[in-house]
Amino acid sequence: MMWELIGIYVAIISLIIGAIFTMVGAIGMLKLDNPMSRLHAPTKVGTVGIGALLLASMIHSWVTADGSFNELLIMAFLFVTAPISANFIAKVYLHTNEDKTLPKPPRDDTWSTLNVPAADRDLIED
Amino acid sequence: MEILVASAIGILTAAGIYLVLRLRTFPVILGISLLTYAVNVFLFASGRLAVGAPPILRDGVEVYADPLPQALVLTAIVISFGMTAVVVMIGLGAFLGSDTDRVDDPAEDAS
Amino acid sequence: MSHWIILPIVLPAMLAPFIVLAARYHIGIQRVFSVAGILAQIALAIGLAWQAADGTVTLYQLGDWAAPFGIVVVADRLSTVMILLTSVLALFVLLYAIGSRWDERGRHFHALYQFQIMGIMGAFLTGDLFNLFVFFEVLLIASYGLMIHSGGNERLRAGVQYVLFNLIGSTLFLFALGSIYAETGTLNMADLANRVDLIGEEATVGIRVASVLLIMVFAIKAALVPLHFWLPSSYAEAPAPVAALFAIMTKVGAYAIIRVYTMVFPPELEATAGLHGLWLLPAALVSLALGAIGVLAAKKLDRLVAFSVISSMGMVMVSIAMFTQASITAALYYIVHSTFAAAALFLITDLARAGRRDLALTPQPVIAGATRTAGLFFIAAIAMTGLPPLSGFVGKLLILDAGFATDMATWIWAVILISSLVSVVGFARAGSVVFWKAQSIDPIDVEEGVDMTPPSALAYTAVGGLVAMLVAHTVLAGHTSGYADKIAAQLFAPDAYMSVVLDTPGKLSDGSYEDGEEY
Amino acid sequence: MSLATDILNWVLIATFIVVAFSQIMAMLRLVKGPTVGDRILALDTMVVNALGIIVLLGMWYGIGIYFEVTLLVAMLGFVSTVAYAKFVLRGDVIE
Amino acid sequence: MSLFLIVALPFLGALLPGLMNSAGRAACAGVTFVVTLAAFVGLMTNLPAVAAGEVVSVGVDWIPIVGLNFNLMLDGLGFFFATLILGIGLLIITYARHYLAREDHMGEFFTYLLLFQGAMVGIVLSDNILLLLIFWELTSLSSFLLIGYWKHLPEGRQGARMALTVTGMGGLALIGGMLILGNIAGSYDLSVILQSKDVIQDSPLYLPALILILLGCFTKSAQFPFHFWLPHAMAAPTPVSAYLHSATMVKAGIFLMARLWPVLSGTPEWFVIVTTAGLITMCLGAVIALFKHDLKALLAFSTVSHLGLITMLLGTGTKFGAWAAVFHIFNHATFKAALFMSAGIVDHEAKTRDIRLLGGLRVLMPITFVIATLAALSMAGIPFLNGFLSKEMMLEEANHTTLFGMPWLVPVLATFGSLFSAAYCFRLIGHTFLGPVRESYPAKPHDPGFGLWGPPAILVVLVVAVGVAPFLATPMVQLVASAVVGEAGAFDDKYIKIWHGLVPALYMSIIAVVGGLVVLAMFKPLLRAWDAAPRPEAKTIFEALISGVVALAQGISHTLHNGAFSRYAAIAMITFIAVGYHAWQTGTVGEASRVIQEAGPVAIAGWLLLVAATIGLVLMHRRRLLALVLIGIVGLMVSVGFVYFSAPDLAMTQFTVEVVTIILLLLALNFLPKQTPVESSLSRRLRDGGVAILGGVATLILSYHYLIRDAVTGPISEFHLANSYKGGGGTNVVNVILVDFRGFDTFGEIIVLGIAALLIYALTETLLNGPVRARLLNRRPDQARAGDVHPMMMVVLTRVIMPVVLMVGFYIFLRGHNEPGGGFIAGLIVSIAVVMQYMASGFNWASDRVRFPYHGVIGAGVLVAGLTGIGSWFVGKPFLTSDFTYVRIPPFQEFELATAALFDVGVFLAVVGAVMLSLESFSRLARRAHDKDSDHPMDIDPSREDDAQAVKGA
Amino acid sequence: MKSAVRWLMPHPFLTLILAVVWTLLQNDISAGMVVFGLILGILIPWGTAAWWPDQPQDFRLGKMVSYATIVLWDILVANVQVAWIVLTRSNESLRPAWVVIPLDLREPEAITILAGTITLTPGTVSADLSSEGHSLLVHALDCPDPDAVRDEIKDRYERRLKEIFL
Ligand code: NA
Ligand code: NA
Repeated sequence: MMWELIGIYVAIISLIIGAIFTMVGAIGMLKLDNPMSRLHAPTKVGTVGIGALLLASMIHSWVTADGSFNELLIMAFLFVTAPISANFIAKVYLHTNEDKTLPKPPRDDTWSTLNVPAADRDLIED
Repeated sequence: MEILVASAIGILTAAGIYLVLRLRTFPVILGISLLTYAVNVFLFASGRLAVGAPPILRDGVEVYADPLPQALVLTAIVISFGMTAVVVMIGLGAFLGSDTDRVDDPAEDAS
Repeated sequence: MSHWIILPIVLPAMLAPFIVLAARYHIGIQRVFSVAGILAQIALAIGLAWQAADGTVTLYQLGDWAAPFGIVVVADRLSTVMILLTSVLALFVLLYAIGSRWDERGRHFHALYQFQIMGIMGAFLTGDLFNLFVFFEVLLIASYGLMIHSGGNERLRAGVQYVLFNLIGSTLFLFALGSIYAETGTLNMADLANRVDLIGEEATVGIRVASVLLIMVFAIKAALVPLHFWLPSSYAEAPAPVAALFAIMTKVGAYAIIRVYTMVFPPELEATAGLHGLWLLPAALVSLALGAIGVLAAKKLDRLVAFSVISSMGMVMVSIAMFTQASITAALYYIVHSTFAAAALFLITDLARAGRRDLALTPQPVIAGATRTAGLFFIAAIAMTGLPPLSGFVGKLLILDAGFATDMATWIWAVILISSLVSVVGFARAGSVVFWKAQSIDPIDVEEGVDMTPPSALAYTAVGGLVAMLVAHTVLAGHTSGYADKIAAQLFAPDAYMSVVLDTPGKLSDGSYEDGEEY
Repeated sequence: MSLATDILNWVLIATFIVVAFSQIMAMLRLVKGPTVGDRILALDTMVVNALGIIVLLGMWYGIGIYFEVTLLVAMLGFVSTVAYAKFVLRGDVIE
Repeated sequence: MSLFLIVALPFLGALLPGLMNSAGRAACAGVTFVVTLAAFVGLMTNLPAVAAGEVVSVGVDWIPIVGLNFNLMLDGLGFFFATLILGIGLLIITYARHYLAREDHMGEFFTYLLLFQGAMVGIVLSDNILLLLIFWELTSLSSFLLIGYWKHLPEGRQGARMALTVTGMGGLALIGGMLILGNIAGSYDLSVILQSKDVIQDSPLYLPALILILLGCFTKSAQFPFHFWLPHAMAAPTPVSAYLHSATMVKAGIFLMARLWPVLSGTPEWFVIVTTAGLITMCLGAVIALFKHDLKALLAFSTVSHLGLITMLLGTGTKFGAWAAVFHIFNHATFKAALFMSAGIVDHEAKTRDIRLLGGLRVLMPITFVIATLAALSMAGIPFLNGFLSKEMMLEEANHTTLFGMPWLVPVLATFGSLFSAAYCFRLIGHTFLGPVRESYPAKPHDPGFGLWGPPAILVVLVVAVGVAPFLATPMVQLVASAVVGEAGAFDDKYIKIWHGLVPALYMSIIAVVGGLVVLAMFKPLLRAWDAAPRPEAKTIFEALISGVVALAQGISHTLHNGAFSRYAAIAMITFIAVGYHAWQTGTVGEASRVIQEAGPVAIAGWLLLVAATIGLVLMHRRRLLALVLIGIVGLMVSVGFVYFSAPDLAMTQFTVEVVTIILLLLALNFLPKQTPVESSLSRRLRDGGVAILGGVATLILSYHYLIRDAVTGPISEFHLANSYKGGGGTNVVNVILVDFRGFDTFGEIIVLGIAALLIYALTETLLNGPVRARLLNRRPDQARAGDVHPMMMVVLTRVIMPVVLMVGFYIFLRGHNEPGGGFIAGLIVSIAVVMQYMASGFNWASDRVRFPYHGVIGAGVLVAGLTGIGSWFVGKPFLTSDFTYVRIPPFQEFELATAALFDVGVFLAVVGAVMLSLESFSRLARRAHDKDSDHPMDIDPSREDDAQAVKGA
Repeated sequence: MKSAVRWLMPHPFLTLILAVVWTLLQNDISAGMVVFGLILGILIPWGTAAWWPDQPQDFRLGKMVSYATIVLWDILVANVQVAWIVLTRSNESLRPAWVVIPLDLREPEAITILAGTITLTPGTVSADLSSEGHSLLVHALDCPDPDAVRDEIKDRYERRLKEIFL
């Protein structure tokens, strides 16, 4: 009984955390004015937000039913894929926007995304 | 709730019809996709709406959503997937051959 | 347990993947299997038709589930005749495809062909509306593949329209099925027929809308004006053997209307009274007329034939729309006739292509064998336009006779007779340009790149076979029309069919399964 | 216990509303853009939020069987994000 | 000989000349002659019976349900016509053998001729009017072939088409008329119909039937206003003209009027229509004939005129009229066939038929001159020739006929017609044969061999014989006329004689002959007046009419079928809505029977998102990538909706399908324009919007209607819920329905998928082997592509994730029977795992490592599913019957083994194969467009440098 | 023997992961399930080995665990920081910047983990690799001093990863 009660309250707290972070992600995405900056908010905050919801769900299932670890798997999945998604979106940004502030790589010629194949060079719009 | 679903069907249908009446293959295919959504939801709704009652049998549970329309919609989704793939491919083939993705056939009058 | 009924569906369904798996690179082996499969189909169809001839309705419960809970296929006079028609047509068309080497001009012709047959057979045999949808989709998607077989810009462009239009049709089918299930809670046709009787007169809109949505789905298949627009280009652009096989596809629509609107929504059903009278017959008459006008207006031979298909479907639909036993008899007779006639014409059109730049109705040089082709064209055109002595004329007589007693008799007669005349003029103009006027052209003027090889003997044999079917359908018209009458009689007394479908016990209904755990 | 359950229900409803609201905000970003990257990002976020909604539904109805759906959404959302991005980067998604 | 055989002989014989063309001209003609002779002799064997007044009849049922039976009968009328057809046929065959040129395809000609002959014999022997119709139309068809026999001549083709069009039209009218007639009489058998005069004439349908039947007769027999086709049919070879247009085809209409005379005639309608048409035709034909310069054209219009005469006689409705008509039919057949053949001889020898170029042939072609002159004088109505006899009778009948209340009208017109008839006959003789011999004939004419002049000579012998000794014809006329009027021996046979005394008819005859001479004397000024007079040229009118109709048809057809799919679709949508609305608005709306459920905030938010995405999609659909993103949202929201409404299986399917579809669309969009241009006008968009809103409102109302009401009785799914576990062994009812209750649907569904993949593959192959290939090779991307094709992070992640996803797929598959999932979803998941690998390391690199050909996977899937179904046959159960059991193998828990799972394996394989084959095909298009592929799974890999250095160091 | 094991289990670590995933999926730790998971864990890597051709990198599991713990902690802290930034700071006051991290790591797996770590932790996102893979481009949300960020990343994460991947 005691554990169940604790479980419920932990779930409630997790839900609240999850809700806050989900919200923060959304606000960040709307509010920030730089596309690269906007990328920060959802990929990280969102992940943790939903992670917290999953945690709440897991705890809740232990309290009310047989319980499951399934949510852990989903959480792991989100954590592993989030950086790749972010990486791809960043690449899209680099490819479609000319960012004057972009530094040069110290040892190599250019950044890999900007390394447009020779055949396509004349297609780059100025 | 019912009006939400019904209006969603209506709006999907309207949007689908509008896009189907466009002149290029791509929007027409998008329109067909929207119509497919609309009709899938319609067919699904023919089993009426039930919330929180998936038709997975559980001890002590008496009320379930109607499973039959779900099975029918599942079949319909799969079939329309195949159809979409096919029409995309044929449309692409037509575009590659003639360099235009118009749906209407301009040469008809001459034939 | 006799499994013969399911074989017309299962056999091609197994043969096609086998061809894909085992004979993908060997056209010769593909041909052997394909022809063997169709021959087996004919044998099966003859057996089934024989079995059904005395009025026996045979039921097959897929998965051993009783109707309406599982899917059933049902063999009665109508469905067995339709599969026999399909398989005979399929044989000649297949022989033509081989003889003309159309099958080599792209990949997977034979597999798609078998799948196409499977879809058509399924549509004729199934007793379940949703399963009918599935088979419609099977036959449609196979037809897409066959239609664009061997590619080409015009063909692909026509293919896009064909597919898109049919996608709209499939969507409508699902709307109709959703409406039917929502209103009645069932999908089995026989069960549906029972349940629509329960609908009181105070709440009929649901079933009325469902009924018209469904008939429009079938009307699209049957190329009823104004839902026929998919047909001219796709049939004209399809490879000839494919267009010839498609001759049966429009009949699937006609079949479905006959089946559903004699059993489920018969004319005397009160809930759906007055639904089709207003527009179905007029639409059919317009189809007939518009098809004939298209024949007269066509500037290419293949389009001309395509419009003649619309016209002939108009005839079929006029006859069906009267919904009397005599008119359904006439429709059935005409369905058989117009299937062979249209198929023959499409193939002959392809024969006429030999040595020509295109099929435009302009004089172009003719090559050896053109006289034979011209003769075949003349015969097929006679059949198609309903001139004596071939089956088209007999069918027309039957339809006119059936129309004599109706309110619309004047319209029916006038449109049928005038449309016939217009078609005759159209065919005469086309034939005299393509086959006669061409003889005034010097063969030396042949352009580069035009294939001068005369069609093969096998191709001619295939066409000859179809023409022979037309002749047989004429000479044996007493028997064929008499059997059509028996089919119609069975259709207008559907209780026997329904009781076979619904009263045959299946799994769980005979206590063969122990009670399991409760859920 | 019943108090805790009540609170849980209230918090659940509040979380539903918050996540739904986040979805709408993401949708706004999607429509606004302005860059392609923003739109893909918004779509990615919406998929993840949808996953959240499904998790919440599972809690609300006490049914564990939405797990498969959630798992699928997590996997496929990622794949579609990559597909859109690859399209913008290369034109060809599979090359 | 049996009547069947008489009719069948020409048809069966028709095969012979066509097949033995190479045997030579003589053989072709010979066999045709023998066949005809056999039929003729066969016919004659029936003479005794017919002469005795019997009606010979035979019959066999053909199509009983419509009353079309193969019943033949032979009475006097039929015998008379059959004799004409076969007898003159024999002469024509002989003549044609010598007439046709060496290069003409003789076999073909005689085949058509025999077909025609058979059809004519069929008409006159039919005892069933539907059967008669068949033969009737056959004469149109076979004459179409005969008239168009010289295919290289435009006049031949046009004439054939005109004849077919006009007689075809009449034939169709006749079908209508005959069907009405049969329906009134209750039978299509002539023997019954001929007994039903009162029923028929009292029927309200009498007039329509009469008009339709007369249309058939008038078109066939070239009665005004359908007379114009006949002269154009003269483009046919002369034997054809002589046969068709003197003795046979044009007489078919006359025959039918005579045949139905007992039941149709005698009413005012019949009298007015038939007599008027006959009179006008007679006069008009005669006048036109006079001014024709082409011998055959002159004869053609004279035929028109004489057919008018016969029609007029039948129209009077009196027995005497019928009698005169019969006699004139015979007489006309003899002299007209002789004249046509003579004209053919002239043409054959002088190489022209233009009267203006001829003259003086009396000296050069004395035999022909005699034959033609006798025949022409007979036609002119000169005594001692048979034409005189029947013309006298006609004039006599005219004197007793009052039309439109004017007793003088018919006699005056009859005399007028006879006058011009005499005139053109005299012109024919005078301008062709008399006068001085010319130097300027296109060829030097002389009399031909017996083969050509023999046949007309035989006919002229008849002309003279009957003319001199009329009693020779009396029994025949007696017999035939009795058959026409349906009463035996009702005639005063004394009337067929040369001298009747000074009756008005004689004066009229004299006026005609003298007037004819006068007219010929004034021919030159008359011709000038004729040429100056404006008159409608029938051919021009007909052609203008036809081309007008064709233009109208093209206008209609091409405007309607203009290739605009968008309009086709709009018409279809409007039709659906309109018909649906009609069904709704004529029905009754019942009470709502369900409780409406509350919508929570989540539902409303979901609805908002769905609607926003949908509307956004419509507004922004021109930006195609954005549209794809938005449709992704729509799909996502629909999936979430499925979860919300208790359909996890659906949600999973929808979601996975969505992803695969988007990847497919992205693959395609790679080649397509990235923007959709603005092309339709505002009004067009408003129209489309209107249609769309109507459709939307319709589906909204319809779905809401169903949602708030229950079905009429419990849905069949109650059974599925109750028996899913008991009978199907699974707790996921949706899955049990898919693999068991309705496994047959699923079987069809995987076949659809398999076909889709095969199609896509086949089309890719076709494209890559066709002209598109070069295009693809030279294709340039529409924007610069980013570097780093196969990013390291993605590759590394995929190495771990793909196996995990595969495992998840396996898991979903296994659980599908009891929890959400199943073969289909598992198949999609596995496909997506492989796609991830493709996206990470590229198509070539990844597919080189795939071990199974996808074709095989599809085929195997369908086969496994099918064989699972077939497996149940071996336990005596229907296709796809499932069975299941629970087994326990340590250390595993008890688990279920179900045949349905094996079926699901088939589903799984088919899905994987289909999805992968499709994606592969799409990718292959792009692959051709690319230059090179990497040997490495990722583009950037610093560790490779180490390896390279290590290699270098070693 | 070792080569036989290698052949059977080309990627033992992957096998382990799969077994764990299977257990998590099944929601049930019975002997049968673990055995079944192991069977799958062997079969699947074996079936997919063609797509992971490189010899797997040896690494120190213990150090990996401690690395993961640090990262998890950083994620928690970082998220609060980012949330704070998002909620309280105005766009004008933010100083986003690019940070270039020269890489000492060579192994793709190691670089990927580093990049992932950077994305999951405070206000940074790994955006791109340099064209030869010798540097990592990182975007920082609010970064007055890019060099400091670079040094911290190199010190806190890359150094540890170098110890994990020998
Ligand atoms: Na993500
Ligand atoms: Na399925």
